Amino acid sequence: MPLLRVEGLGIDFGGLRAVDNVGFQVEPGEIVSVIGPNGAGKTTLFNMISGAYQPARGAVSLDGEIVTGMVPHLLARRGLSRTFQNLQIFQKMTVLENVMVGCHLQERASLLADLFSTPASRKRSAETRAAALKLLERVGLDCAADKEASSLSYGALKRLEIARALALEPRILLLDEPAAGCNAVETEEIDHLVADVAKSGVAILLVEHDMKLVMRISNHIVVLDRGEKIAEGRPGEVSRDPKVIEAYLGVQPKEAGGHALG
Amino acid sequence: GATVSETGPASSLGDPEAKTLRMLVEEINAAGGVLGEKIELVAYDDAGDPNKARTFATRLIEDDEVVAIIGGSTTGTTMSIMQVVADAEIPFISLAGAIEIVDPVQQWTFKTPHTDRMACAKIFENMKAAGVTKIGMISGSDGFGASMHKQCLQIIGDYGIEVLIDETYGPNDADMTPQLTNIRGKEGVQAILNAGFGQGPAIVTRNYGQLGIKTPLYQSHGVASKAFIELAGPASNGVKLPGTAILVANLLKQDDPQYAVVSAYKKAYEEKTGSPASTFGGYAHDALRLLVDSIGRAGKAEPAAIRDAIEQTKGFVGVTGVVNMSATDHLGLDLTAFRMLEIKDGDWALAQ
Amino acid sequence: MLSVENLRSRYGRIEVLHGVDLDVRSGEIVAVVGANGAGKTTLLRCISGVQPISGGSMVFRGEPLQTVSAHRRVALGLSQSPEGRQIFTNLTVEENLRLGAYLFSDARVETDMAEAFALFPILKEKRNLAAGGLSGGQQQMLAIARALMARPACLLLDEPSMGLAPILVAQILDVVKNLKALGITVLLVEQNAYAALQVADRGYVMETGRITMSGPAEQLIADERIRAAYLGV
Amino acid sequence: MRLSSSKHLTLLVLAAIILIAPFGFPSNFYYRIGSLIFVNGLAVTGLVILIGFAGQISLGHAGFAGIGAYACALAPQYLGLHPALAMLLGTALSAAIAWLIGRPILRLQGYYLAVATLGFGILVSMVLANEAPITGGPDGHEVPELGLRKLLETIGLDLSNAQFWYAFTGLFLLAGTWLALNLHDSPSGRALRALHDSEIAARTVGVDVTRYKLSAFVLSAVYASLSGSLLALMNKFITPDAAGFLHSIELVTMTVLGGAGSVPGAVAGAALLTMLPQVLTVLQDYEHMILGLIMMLVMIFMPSGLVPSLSRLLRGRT
Amino acid sequence: MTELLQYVLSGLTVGAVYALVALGFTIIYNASNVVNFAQGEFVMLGGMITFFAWQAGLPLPLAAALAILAAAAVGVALNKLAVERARGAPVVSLIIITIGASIFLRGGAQLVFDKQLHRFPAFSGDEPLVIGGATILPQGLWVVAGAATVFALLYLFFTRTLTGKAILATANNRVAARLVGINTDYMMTLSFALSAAIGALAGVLMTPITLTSYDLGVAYALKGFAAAMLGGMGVPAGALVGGLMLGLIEAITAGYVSSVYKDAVAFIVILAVLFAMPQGLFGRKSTDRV
Ligand SMILES: Nc1ncnc2c1ncn2[C@@H]1O[C@H](COP(=O)(O)OP(=O)(O)OP(=O)(O)O)[C@@H](O)[C@H]1O
Ligand SMILES: Nc1ncnc2c1ncn2[C@@H]1O[C@H](COP(=O)(O)OP(=O)(O)OP(=O)(O)O)[C@@H](O)[C@H]1O
Ligand SMILES: [Mg+2]
Ligand SMILES: [Mg+2]
Repeated sequence: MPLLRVEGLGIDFGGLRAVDNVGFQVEPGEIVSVIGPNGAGKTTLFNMISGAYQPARGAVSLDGEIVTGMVPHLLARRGLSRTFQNLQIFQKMTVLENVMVGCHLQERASLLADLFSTPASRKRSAETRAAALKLLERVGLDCAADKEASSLSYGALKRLEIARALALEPRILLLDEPAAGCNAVETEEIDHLVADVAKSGVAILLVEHDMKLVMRISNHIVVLDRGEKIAEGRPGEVSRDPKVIEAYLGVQPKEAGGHALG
Repeated sequence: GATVSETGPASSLGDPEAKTLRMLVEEINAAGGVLGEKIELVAYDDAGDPNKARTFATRLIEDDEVVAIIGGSTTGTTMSIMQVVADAEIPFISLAGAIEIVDPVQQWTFKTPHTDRMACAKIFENMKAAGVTKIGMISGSDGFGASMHKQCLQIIGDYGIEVLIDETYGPNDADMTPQLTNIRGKEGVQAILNAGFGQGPAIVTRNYGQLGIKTPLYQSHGVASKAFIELAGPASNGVKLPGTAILVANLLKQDDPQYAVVSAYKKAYEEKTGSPASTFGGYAHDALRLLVDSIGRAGKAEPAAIRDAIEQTKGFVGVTGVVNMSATDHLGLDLTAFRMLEIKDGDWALAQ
Repeated sequence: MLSVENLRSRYGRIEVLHGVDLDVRSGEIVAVVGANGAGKTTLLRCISGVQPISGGSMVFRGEPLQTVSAHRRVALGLSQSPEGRQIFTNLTVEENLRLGAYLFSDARVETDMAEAFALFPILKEKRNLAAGGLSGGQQQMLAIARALMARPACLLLDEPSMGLAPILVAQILDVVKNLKALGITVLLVEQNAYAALQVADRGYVMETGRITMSGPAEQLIADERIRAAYLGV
Repeated sequence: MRLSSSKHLTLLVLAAIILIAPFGFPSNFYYRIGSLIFVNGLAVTGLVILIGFAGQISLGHAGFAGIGAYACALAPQYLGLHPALAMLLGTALSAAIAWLIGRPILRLQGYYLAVATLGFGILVSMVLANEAPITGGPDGHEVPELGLRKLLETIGLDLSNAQFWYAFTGLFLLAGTWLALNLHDSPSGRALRALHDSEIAARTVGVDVTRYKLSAFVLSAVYASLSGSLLALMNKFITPDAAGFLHSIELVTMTVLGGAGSVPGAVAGAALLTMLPQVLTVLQDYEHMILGLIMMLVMIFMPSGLVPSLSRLLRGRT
Repeated sequence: MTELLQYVLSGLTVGAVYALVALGFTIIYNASNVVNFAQGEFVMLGGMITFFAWQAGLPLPLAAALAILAAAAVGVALNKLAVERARGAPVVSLIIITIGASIFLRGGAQLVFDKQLHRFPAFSGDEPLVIGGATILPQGLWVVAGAATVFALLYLFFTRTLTGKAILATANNRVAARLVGINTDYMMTLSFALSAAIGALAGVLMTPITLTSYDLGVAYALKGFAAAMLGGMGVPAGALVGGLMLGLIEAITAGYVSSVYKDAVAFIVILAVLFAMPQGLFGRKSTDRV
């Protein structure tokens, strides 16, 4: 059974069909990329899957359970985690705390226990702290752990979001342009990180304009244009698809520069 | 010591009170003080907040070591000061209207303003004489209005008068025509009574004129200065209210017992501050004069002695009325202190 | 045209620019590359005046910039497309562009806007919609178009290619080249270092608040250290 | 570890101040000021949780203080409850009301939330003022003696009334501060602070935003209610002003002046705004102008509030 | 029927007063997202300065103009001396600054002027106009006309002028506004001047009806704030409709239900509206995406 199945999903804004009749599925440990021109509906698709938007049509199911339009925190309990294209950082908290909040589901307890700082509550806090530090190390931010998050550079914030999303110990991870704002070398680090995570059995849904990265790590690619799925398949097939080249990659992808050449 | 509401919602009470106290203290000291010593006034502004009033009362007693306290412009502030003076055994003369302040009598608390109940009685007497048996009432929802409203309703039955319609307005409302329209539309209302102070009564009176209501309008003693007539405009002609001598100082006969006191105070206050003297300032005047008088009679400035002297006050002539205290009466005023006034041609006149 | 000397800047007590020297000559395209957190964005913010400096000097077209407030630097001909796009999300796309030309109210505003729409047709389609509803890439286009509306003599671009589809990345770089043809100077900060250096005349490499290398673009592309650290080849 | 030691340090300093200050008190009046600071500080600590941690503004918390206060005034009279029980009843009532109205109200954001809570506060004070036959109306209502002081006397602890209330309210404040500090660095506290910065991100990491907001609202209502009860019992008299709009504003002002997100800031803000009017009485007519001026100056020079700004300054030095 | 008409006329008069105060909030809010709690003090200054200038012998129109100018100057001073200096402070801190300013101005007014109630003559006399048996004061019409005019001007300002847009841009993203060449300090100063002037105008128009005194600011700021939120903060149409609605609800409740709880009913309606429309009647939802 696929971990994530999306069927006939659609939503409108005003008169605009931002996403229409999109369907695909993701298996555990698989990396599926969603690509498409700007405004194709990739982020909107993510927002629907993760419960930020209520889809107008279609269904999302997670591990066989229908979760269409379910509120995000319940999806989180079912193992769905994401990052944001428009960064959503807890600005006034420290970098470490940002990641610790990501561990919320493991560490949460009753309010009373927290108010009275019971030993159990303290122990959990200590555990999440250790776990969060490890994650920061993994994205290379361990030295910034006690800084206020608002003092990080853009690229660092992107990595912080990934660390926070991983803290959830997700079964499926939605990454929206994780490599934006990173140079080629940094992108490669993210590349390894994502591949690593996938290897541990986490399903990954990735939106990214860096074709080099996408082609290298995706098992499967879904191409959107104007809200509709125009192609789907293995990286090799998709990159040769004339529709995809015309709508997205440009006539001569190799010369187009861009992230493709990183 | 004094704590009055110079600012805040009750500032139209507290401000003249504070000014009066300051002026009189100067006057008294210029005349040599009491018992050969100058009196010292420590005055705080509690902004009408009972919690602050209590703090200031504590401060007056503990820090400033006063021998007596005047103040509590509102019933709420007075009530919270009463607790403190009772514990500290300091005489306290309140400037607020409620009857609860002196009924039941509290050992250390006195007051100079007549109770609202007396104002009500005065009004109802007048109504009864005019053959009014059914009235419409409109009251401010602030402390003054609510307290007077309550006390009027307690005694209204004694006069065979009935309230057919009972409306209220907020202290800062800009328009009372809906309430007055309702009163106007109520069958059988023979007179309207407005319990309130501040801007409310002026607006009620204007709206009353605007709606062309013909039933007579009674205001309360909360409308206590000349300014009211100006603010309310021509509609105030014919309005009746129970007032103190101060409002009609120029109409008092030379042989009126209060003539001398009232005109002296009025003249001094108006010269000093440039604003017209009001009933509320009169309360403070009486409180301070009474206190000074009592200290003189007590022969020493000790709280207990002063208290006893205040309690024994007889025939003290104040701006508000003639005061006769006793162990069972810590107010000492009777209905003669009120005069029924009517506004005629933009000025006060004694009502028939 | 623009010269920056020994520029220092701090956030609170932490200094992040430790004396940066940089020159941009008239009509040039200059690229600045560097790792995350090197201070590229801070540098651009200092130049456009929204970030206070704690030392050093900046001269633009012969005029010292330090004492000129941010909004007046726009009048002098400096215009920035900032990191994170910073569009007016509650205003419409058209209003965003109009405000880009805030200092002008002549007929050219209309033609400039038409040019912007020609450059990014999607913006024309969405001209009456709130800019906050645009997709990430569309917002990036808007930020660039808005910066162009100010008729800059020197354009500061902070990661213009971020979030853009490959076709558009190519297009943006073309635009940059066209600007050069029009005589507009461009200071370009890009993570996509390879592409940036390809269009640039000269380049600077920034590391933790310092310029560590500079030179003609081709020379930098060829440099082994740079290839390893930033181009990933 | 570092954080928790700073937590204990804060508590220790606060306890030390409460303990040592009386040695400098020339009269009972200072004990009263002290206890007023503690009572206000307690309510403000609640608001630090709500406004500072969770970022939800309330302009109606005096309403809960009013409920707590009038519970102590009315429950003994009508239900024959002991004042201490009445205090608990008031707390429970406030919590219940906060829970009920919090659900719909907390869906609102920013100023819309502010106006909704403002409406709640005004409703409460209006009921208290207008239902005169029960509440005594604007003239207020008496509150019975708590009686704990007498009890302490029998075991040989003889305190003056003012001293007793100083100690009693001081204990409450310490307890309130301890809880709030605990909360700050606990999972729940992090969740609250997270939803303050980004609700959507908090949701996606699994924070049940609605529930946490509601918890913070109820918790702060409990703090406010206790503070109201203490004030009523201390003054033995209460008027609807305690629930009034101005009192709500005053509480929020204390919160922000002290430093919205800072627990010790709550005490600092309460102390500043409670003491200032007392200090400024020497200026007589200029009192209000100076008070306003000081508020503006604090915010201009310490935009994030007394405690955060000062501690940043101190850290900058060392 | 006359009764209803009377309630409506009364409600419109009071509502227009609220609307004028609410409109005053709009500009500063639109420039900075700050609700200026000193707005009521501008209203107070408008009435008080007019009264004292008039009493000193100035003709009423001149006195009113002076009051509006003086209030605008106070607004500018408030921005220059306080708000601008607290640059970068969080919005709550700015709000506390405005609360401090409100206390300061009230304290100042009680010193400079006095603590009495005041009133100056209505512009077109006090003879009530009779409409179908119900009456309205001519001054009521002045207030309604004032509210309508200010609304129209503000509407045009924010939709048609570049300066209006620049003010919106300043609140929306201060850094970006500076990057496109907007002098954000000037925009703030302008918005304080305009807001204060509108507030003072409200004071001038309403004083013949409501009277004025040094401490009336808080009460009107509160009602104006509630009205603005009901309509949607920052939207001129919202301020107008919110104010009128609030006035009408109060009048009709006082007329038909109970005058005791008319304010309560008003707030309950506000709550009900907000639950259905969390941004008020005309409020815009913020369009930020994730
Ligand atoms: N909240 C919204 N309101 C209005 N329009 C919206 C909203 N959200 C998305 N849209 C529109 O839906 C379309 C799809 O947007 P989306 O953000 O999903 O694109 P995307 O594929 O992520 O693009 P990009 O690569 O630029 O990030 C866009 O045209 C956008 O303007
Ligand atoms: N608001 C801030 N407060 C404190 N420090 C900051 C702030 N913004 C940035 N910094 C710090 O300044 C340094 C430079 O940041 P800057 O944003 O200029 O880097 P950058 O080169 O643009 O990086 P990126 O490629 O990630 O955008 C970083 O160490 C960052 O942590
Ligand atoms: Mg996107
Ligand atoms: Mg950057």
